[in-house]
Amino acid sequence: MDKTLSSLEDAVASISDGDVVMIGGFGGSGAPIEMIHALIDRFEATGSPKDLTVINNNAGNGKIGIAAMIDKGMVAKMVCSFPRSSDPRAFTDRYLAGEIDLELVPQGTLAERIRAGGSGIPAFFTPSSYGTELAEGKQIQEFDGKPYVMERWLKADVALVKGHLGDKFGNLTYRMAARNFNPLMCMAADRTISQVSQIVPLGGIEPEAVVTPGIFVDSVVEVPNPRQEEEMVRNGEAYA
Amino acid sequence: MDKTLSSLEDAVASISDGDVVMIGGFGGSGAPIEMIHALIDRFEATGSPKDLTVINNNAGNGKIGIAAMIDKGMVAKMVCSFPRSSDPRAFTDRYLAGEIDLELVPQGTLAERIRAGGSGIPAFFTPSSYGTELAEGKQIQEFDGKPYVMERWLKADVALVKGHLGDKFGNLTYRMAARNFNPLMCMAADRTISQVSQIVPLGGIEPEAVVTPGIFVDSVVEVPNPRQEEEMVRNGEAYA
Amino acid sequence: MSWKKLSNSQIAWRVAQDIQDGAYVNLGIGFPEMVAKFQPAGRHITYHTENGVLGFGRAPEPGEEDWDLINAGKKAITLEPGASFFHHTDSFAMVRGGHLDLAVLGAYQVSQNGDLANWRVGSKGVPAVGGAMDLVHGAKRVAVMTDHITKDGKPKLVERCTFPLTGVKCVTRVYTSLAVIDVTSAGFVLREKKPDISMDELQDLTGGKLHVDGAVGDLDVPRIEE
Amino acid sequence: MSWKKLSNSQIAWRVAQDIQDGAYVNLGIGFPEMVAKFQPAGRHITYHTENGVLGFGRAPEPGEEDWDLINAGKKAITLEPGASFFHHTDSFAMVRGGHLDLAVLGAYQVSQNGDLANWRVGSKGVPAVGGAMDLVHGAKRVAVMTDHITKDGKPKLVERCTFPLTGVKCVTRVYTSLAVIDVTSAGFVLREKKPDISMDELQDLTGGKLHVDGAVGDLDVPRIEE
Repeated sequence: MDKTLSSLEDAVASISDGDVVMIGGFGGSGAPIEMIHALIDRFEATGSPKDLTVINNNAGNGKIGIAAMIDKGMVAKMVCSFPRSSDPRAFTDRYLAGEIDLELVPQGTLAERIRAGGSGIPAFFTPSSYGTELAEGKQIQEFDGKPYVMERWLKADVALVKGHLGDKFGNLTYRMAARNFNPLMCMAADRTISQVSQIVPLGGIEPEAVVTPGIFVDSVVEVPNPRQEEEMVRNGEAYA
Repeated sequence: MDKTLSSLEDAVASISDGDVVMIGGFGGSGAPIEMIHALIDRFEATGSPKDLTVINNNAGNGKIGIAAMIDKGMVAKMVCSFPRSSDPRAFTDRYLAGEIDLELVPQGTLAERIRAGGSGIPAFFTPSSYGTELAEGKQIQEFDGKPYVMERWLKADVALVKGHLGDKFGNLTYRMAARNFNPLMCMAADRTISQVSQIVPLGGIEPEAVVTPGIFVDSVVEVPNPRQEEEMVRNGEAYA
Repeated sequence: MSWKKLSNSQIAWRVAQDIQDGAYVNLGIGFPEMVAKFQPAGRHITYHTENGVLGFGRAPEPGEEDWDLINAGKKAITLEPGASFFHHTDSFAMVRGGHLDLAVLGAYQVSQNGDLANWRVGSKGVPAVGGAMDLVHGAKRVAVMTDHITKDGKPKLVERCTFPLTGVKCVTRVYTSLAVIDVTSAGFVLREKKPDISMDELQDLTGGKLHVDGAVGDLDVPRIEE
Repeated sequence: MSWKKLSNSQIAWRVAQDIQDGAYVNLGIGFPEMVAKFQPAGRHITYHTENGVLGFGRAPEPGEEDWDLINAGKKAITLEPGASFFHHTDSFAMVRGGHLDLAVLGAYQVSQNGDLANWRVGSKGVPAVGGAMDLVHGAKRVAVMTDHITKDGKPKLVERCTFPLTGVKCVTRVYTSLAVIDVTSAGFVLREKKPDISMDELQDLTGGKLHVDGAVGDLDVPRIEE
């Protein structure tokens, strides 16, 4: 069993028009920026994939990553908690023009819905958003005298995540706060593709130090010295 | 902030009659056997705590640990998935005599209910047990054409867990498969008390290697070279 | 009665042949655990145990046990390279969330609509369910391995289970001591049978109608030293 | 009008005085983050940020940032000894599960029954909620820090919120530029007010009835260089 791929091109080859794609990261931390750009390359070359639903905490920043996907017209809908950033122009322009859909989900609910999708839990109750406009139309139930909102699981066709170390079985670790949504998204997609800074031999990650067990990961591609989205945005870089 | 305690006696001092007590471990792996025996010592000396509801995957083995608690008459009710073991006499005798209650919960549902208790999720839906006697009386709901059973969170007054390394903030790691229910129970109790094989200085556990962050732990007591329940049962030991 | 049943080892051998390279598999406690012994050479199979280990291997030598390293049957195990540990909810997320390719379970009864009864035979004694009610949900294939009939000759494949259920419409394939049978929306569909038993004889030992849909293969299994 | 409002730093100072040694605290993005600067000496407080860090410290020096180590406001942070990382559901389990002692949030409006509006002011533009709707649930105390009135002099403490709600009956205490007010089942209860403002003046600037239950302390805050 060897889940390693030799190129970013291979990593993103199987994503189709209309797919639901989870993309890890919180802002730039843990964002698989090189895979996103490989996906943009494919779109530029072939016109696919398009009409994507992208699930991410945010909705892109500056002119790179998810923002560049939006600028290119690849994204039909964003599911996120905070579609704002230091430079939110890409999403804001399309949203205000009615050219992109938004499903706004409270951050903790977003995380829990993704975990539920990966865990075979079709629905759960949370206090979050009760009494607000984000609970409109949702099932409400009282437990122990307190009202809760029912939320459904969230699944995806593909998850693109960024790990730190990976092995050929797909075991992953993450670097510091770059963990965020990545381990959850690994669980909730039909296919999970991870870029990692280093592929290590089996046993190179201690069994107790594995954060995402390989069962949740389908493919691993090595991207040594990955870029930091935040630095790229601060440099004013664009992925044209 | 220093959550370390100097004795097992202190560790179990605050458990009261009638408390709901989660006890970590799966069989003997990860069972905080020294804390359990300290609790028995206290009961022998003072007559308390009694009428306990104990939540554990199993219901004791041989004449030590939870089995010894049952033999002493400290336990009014067990919540578990598998009240059998190589020597299940302690629970079996009391159960068949109608002297102890049993709430039988499928193992995955037990884990998820405990996690829900720790996560502010009062209820969730699972496919497990649908159509069986263990779903009787429970709310059923269909999602995407498939029926699911609603399960409630599970909380406790106290959790007794066994870690491997701990620090004075309560950060914990676990040794191999001794992890099992321990990290979940840490989340779901009003007070979590952990025995660990070694208390290390702050930073002695890498921030990325922390399995249970200290926010979930109230007290830590060092028990160097803890016993393995399985070996004690095989030796025929009794905690009289 | 000219036919001879497969031994448990032989049933386990047959199950093992169907497990593909790269599969993630949970083998139920007891009889199903034997499947691992017959893993065909050249296939890498990752075994999951619900107490929180992925990628475990053979039992350690006697005296070499580490009792922090056990499987769901509380037997000592060893690790293969690339193994991982995780807590119980992550473990059951693997089960319920559809991440396992296969779960193999024992059975008291399997009904023709895929219901499984394998956790208790009546209302007496101490009930114990463990992970069985979770394992029947989520794995891409839920296989049962069982003797075709009970010790007193009654069918274990039935129209409707009479023992308490473990799960409803969950079993996808049954490997018995006489046959390999898929459970489909049409009921039991015979895929393979021992060459020494006739269709009529097999039907007589089966509580539900055995459908045939395409060729019925020979259930040929090598002799295995017990 | 003889009274003078506290500066944001001064409100943050006042909030910090109420945080006990050993507390686990989440400070909302923006203005609430200032509270950490005024942590009284001798108290150990552990700060949580919802993107998955417990035990972070001050911002790094410019040029020393590691952008894998950020807070929920996407600012670079540093770690204190004993810190830990975890994923988003574990992080929100800490929030929703009642493990935080205190969450401190900003507000557009707080109603006398504890409703909070702090995520958007109308239906225009791009809505963004982040973790606000989670943070208002679960923490043992949910405190709001805010100017007492809007820039054009309208009350921010109101009978009923007119802006979209973040949460219902969730705020337990409000620290304003003029007063410290508990939100109880009886409504707003005044605990402290600036000595230079009269009860009548304060009530005029408050949208709901200010109840008094016991002594009203002086809201005395040292001068702070901005």
